Amino acid sequence: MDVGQLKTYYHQMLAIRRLEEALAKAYALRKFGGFLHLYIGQEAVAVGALAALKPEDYVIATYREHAHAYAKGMSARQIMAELYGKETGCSKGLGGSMHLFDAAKNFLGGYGIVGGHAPIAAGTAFASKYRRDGRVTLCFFGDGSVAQGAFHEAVTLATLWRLPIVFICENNLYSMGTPLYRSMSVADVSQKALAYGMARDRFDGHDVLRVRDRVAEAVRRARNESMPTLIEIITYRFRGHSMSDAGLYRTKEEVEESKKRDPLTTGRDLLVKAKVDEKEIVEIEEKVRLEIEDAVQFAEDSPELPFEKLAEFTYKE
Amino acid sequence: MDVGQLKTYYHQMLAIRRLEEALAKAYALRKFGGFLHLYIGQEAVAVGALAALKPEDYVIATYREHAHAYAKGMSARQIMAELYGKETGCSKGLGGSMHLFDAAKNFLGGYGIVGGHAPIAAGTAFASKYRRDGRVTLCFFGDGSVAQGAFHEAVTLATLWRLPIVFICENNLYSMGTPLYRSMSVADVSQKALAYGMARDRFDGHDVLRVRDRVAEAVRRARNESMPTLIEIITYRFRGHSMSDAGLYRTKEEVEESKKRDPLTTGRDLLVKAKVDEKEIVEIEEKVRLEIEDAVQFAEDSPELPFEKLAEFTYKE
Amino acid sequence: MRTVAFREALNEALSEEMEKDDRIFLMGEEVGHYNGAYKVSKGLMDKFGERRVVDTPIAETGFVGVGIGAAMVGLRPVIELMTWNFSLVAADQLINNAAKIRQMSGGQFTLPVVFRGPGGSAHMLAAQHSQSTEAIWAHIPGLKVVMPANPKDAKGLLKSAIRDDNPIVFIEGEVLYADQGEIPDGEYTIPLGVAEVKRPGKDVTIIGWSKMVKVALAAAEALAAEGIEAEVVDPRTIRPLDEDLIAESVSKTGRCLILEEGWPFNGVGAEIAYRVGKRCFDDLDAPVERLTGADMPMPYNHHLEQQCIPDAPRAVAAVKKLLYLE
Amino acid sequence: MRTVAFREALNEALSEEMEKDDRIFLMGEEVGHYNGAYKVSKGLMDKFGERRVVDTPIAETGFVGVGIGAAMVGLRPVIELMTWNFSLVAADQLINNAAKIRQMSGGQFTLPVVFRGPGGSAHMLAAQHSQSTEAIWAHIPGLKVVMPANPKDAKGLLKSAIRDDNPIVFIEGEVLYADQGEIPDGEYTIPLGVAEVKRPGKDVTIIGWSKMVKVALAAAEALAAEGIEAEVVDPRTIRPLDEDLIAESVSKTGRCLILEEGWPFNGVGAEIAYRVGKRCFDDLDAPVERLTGADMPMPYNHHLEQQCIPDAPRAVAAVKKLLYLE
Ligand SMILES: Cc1ncc(C[n+]2csc(CCOP(=O)(O)OP(=O)(O)O)c2C)c(N)n1
Ligand SMILES: Cc1ncc(C[n+]2csc(CCOP(=O)(O)OP(=O)(O)O)c2C)c(N)n1
Ligand SMILES: [Mg+2]
Ligand SMILES: [Mg+2]
Repeated sequence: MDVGQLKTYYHQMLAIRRLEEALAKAYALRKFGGFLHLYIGQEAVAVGALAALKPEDYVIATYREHAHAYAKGMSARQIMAELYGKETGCSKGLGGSMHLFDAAKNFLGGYGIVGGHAPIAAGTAFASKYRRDGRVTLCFFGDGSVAQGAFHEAVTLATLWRLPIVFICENNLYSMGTPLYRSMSVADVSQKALAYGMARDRFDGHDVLRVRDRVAEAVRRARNESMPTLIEIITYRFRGHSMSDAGLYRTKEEVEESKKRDPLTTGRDLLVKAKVDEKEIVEIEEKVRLEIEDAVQFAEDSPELPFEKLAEFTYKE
Repeated sequence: MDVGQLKTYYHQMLAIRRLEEALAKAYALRKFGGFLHLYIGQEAVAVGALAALKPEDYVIATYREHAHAYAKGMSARQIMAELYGKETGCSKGLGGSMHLFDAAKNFLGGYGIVGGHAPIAAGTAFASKYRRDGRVTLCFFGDGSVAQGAFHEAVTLATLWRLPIVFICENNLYSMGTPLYRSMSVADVSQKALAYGMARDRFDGHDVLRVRDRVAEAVRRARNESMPTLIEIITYRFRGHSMSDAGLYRTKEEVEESKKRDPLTTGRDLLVKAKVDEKEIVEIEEKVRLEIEDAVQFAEDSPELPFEKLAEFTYKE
Repeated sequence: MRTVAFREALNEALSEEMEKDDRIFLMGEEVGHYNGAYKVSKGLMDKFGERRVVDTPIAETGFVGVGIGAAMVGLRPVIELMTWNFSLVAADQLINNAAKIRQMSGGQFTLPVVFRGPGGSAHMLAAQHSQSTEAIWAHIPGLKVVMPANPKDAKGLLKSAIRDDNPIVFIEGEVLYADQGEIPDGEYTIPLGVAEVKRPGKDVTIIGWSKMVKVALAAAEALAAEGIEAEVVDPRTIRPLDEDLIAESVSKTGRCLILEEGWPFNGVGAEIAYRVGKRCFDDLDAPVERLTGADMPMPYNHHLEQQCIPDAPRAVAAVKKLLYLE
Repeated sequence: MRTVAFREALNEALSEEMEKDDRIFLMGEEVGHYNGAYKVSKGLMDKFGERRVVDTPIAETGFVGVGIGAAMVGLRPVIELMTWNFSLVAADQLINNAAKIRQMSGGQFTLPVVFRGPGGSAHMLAAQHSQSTEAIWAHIPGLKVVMPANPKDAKGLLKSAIRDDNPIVFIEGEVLYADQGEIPDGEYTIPLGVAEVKRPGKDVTIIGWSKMVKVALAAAEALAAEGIEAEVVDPRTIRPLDEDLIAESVSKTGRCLILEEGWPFNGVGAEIAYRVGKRCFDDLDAPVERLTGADMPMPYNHHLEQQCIPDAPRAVAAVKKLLYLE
């Protein structure tokens, strides 16, 4: 058990939490508008899964992708500035909350059309196989996305061509206000894999280590055998679907109950169990506080892209 | 064993065979153009499956739908005239080979976009459940169509809402020039049902009685329990994908081998086994000959829709 | 007369028509238990139950097709697209099935189905969530395209759309939902294909639909202050297009500005400009002008976004250019 | 100069570019073992193998998306759509992903990908298999739309498209594949966005692309016999559009007829007519005329079908109307 790693995971999960809390605050203060889909409660999934990757591996996600972007190595500054719509943001303020991208970190983006990014993921995995570059593609999506034809077609190609990819369904039990039983005829999302003869896994995602280790198996299968896997990770979002969602479709009890399994608590307990003394843990928490404060300041102080420069982003000359 | 039924099935299968042979001849004589996808070799599937239905049940199919149209009660005249592009055709000569429709017979059409009709089938089944009219929808499609997102979405809704529908995949081993193993990661199409927890069946389709009885089970399930079923029927097309397909992707041996299990031979043998004497069988064959001859003459003699009348078909006033 | 919000007017239209005809049902994502992502269907599930207000999974190709199939066999579906941005995954169903089945079947099947939902940009929703799709749907023969600009039109046009026997694309300006407006107390409908002069004038014709009507009226207001009388014409229905009323207005004013939120290339404004140019060739004192959305994906940044959407100041400037006042 | 068929010219372009650059691969239904539904990829699998010539299942959304993803990480995919009619099931991938990713990512990702295949009507293929989709794709900023009319343009434009760093919609007239034409012997390319005068003239400008160029030339031939000299302009690239050359021609002739196989409402011709009307306002002696496909789904019947597609006789009549000779 590598204590350094445990610290990293805790740092990442906490930074993601604080980053999103800062985003929610900035949103309330009208620093920016649009949709804001918080990941709060699901942190162990993105952090654990990406801990199983190499830097050159590809990650692609949905509009709920702040965590995946950060866990892939993007800075809080880049992310914060992007949501502020600033030129210093990862996407120069053109993409916003739902469209974080970082070519250097191999983060291939957040996408707003449910299921629409799955075929792209099959494409990056295809490219890896084509080039024999040994990279793996991780594609994240929600439980509601599985109903989309694009998901089916992406999996059809990935399994037929044995692409080095891992499809990770973050099952947070709801798609917007719709509980899983109203969007799917089966309760087990991983069962979808049976239609394609694809390897599958399914587990609870509040423990970052379990997520890392189980995803690592699929990543190995992808990297060494070039075989895809469908993983369903059960999780929960503490907040509404987006800032505009009152969340009336869930009882207060249900939400409170879920908070008892907060991935941050679990992550902190891991440090305690590993005999990391309180002082060190508090240091991490202080570092995170400063990191996010700095990110907010950076975003506040950054300039916006002038309109004159906008046109050149539509086509490459 | 009802001999009358056996005669009907043989009559239908033979009429479909002769009808399509006449179509092929007319096509060669340039009586009409476009795509012509022959069903020759698969007749027992359409005839057997539709024998399990009531007249008020709905049937919807692909561009390879001449047989289903005839088996649903449409006349050889209507079909022949439609392919000739005549106003007396079922679709007034506006639809052609790929778009046969007959509202009176509840034949909801042939469609040209692979998989595109599956959601429509879910819609008619939805309507039956909505109205509690006790009707069942049969949706036919090919092995290649299963890769389409539209198929996945239609099945997702049909299973979630428990619609009275039977999805029938006519697995003729090829989608155009592509053998199943190059379009799907699994060899068993019915396995797709596992993803949705849907009832499934899978069998060889050259025996019209087996097709009827096995499909009847699914139809009962749909009508009585309002539960959908996915049925894979293994079959084979003796001709190319369409008239323009040389069929070089199949060996002569493979095609010849398949002809040993010609549904017509099987159908005729059933009559012999049922002690129907040769004379009677020949009578049926003579009736069919005249029926198709008459249909050709009818198509030849029929008028075309005048251009002036065309506009009114785009919108309903 | 009563004052109601745009979304309430739509809700009334749905509720009134559903009460009258059991063949009508509403289907879409979050339309029922959630009462609608934009609350247009608020209270309808309580009123009509799960049979007639149907929540769906995120499967637009699937449930748009369900609407088509149900309409073929005699029901009158109203299919809600959470937003028209998501209609693109169902484009094949709308173009190859909804628009063509009547003709392909030789007129045997008619499709009385309404596809409705919010369209256009809102506020910092970025490229994938800020699209105007009317130019695409209006290109397709077999579809009708309706785009109301105020509560009165919204209710009257939606009722007509639901009663129409053709597949209809009904696009509601996402930023109009909260707009208040007066509507008649009793039962009323507004026919499809009939434009309306939203403000009379004699110097120039400004054509706009959906939220662009507000931009046109604001521009007309500003121009009036400078003694320029702009006539604002709202087609209300993009297809069929009320070409006569448009031509009549332009023949009178001799000048025409078309406002369009969507992209310029092959936009609805291009079609209107072509028809005006042909019908009013001898009456035009200046070439038809168009002010459209910027020819690029919508940027997220607020200031950039606003500069990509036609507004009153730029409409005023365009009019002055038309009048050679600049 | 050599004489080759349109499909052979395309095949040469693919083969030559693939030889030069391993990042290029061809993917689509039946492109490999079957040698292409229309034989454009004939022999390419033998030559380049299964790695670079990839047969796909019938999953357009899937493999169009694969082309997008592969392009994002540095490959240069050529994705064949068996026909553009089937592109509609992948419309979301083309519009929301291919066209927008570069801008949404702040320019970090460029997409050098070509989507190609046959378009337009052929012969009695009916409503779902006879569509011209260029008006839809050209509406989308972020996409380029190329439509060659002869073997020489086909090869030169496809090579340029493959070398271009943007997502490209390359539409090949289905009925042009067998057309023979001369092409240069050596290596050559034709730049995107540059129109060509296919026949010089002074009395009227006839604009057409893809197979409509043949109709325009036939009409021009017939008109010449009556002493009317028509100039035929082929944009070759719909987007970006070579507006200058078009305006130059119309300013000279004062009259303009636009031929378009597709539907009229919001067609490419509407956009061109609007621009011509604006650029050449003072030079136009008559309103811009358009001759388009009938505004309805394509009927199956041969005679009805032919009357729905612009032809030389009707183009001639339209020109005479423009010249007030009728
Ligand atoms: C094709 C499409 N349809 C509808 C939407 C609207 N929408 C955005 S997120 C969402 C719910 C998605 O739920 P899920 O896939 O479970 O992901 P989660 O939000 O729970 O992370 C919906 C319906 C969309 N973005 N794209
Ligand atoms: C969406 C779409 N893509 C491609 C095509 C072209 N196409 C027509 S039939 C066909 C093969 C279909 O094979 P299958 O589903 O097995 O049916 P079969 O022809 O064998 O009866 C293809 C690729 C199409 N019509 N629609
Ligand atoms: Mg979810
Ligand atoms: Mg097949």
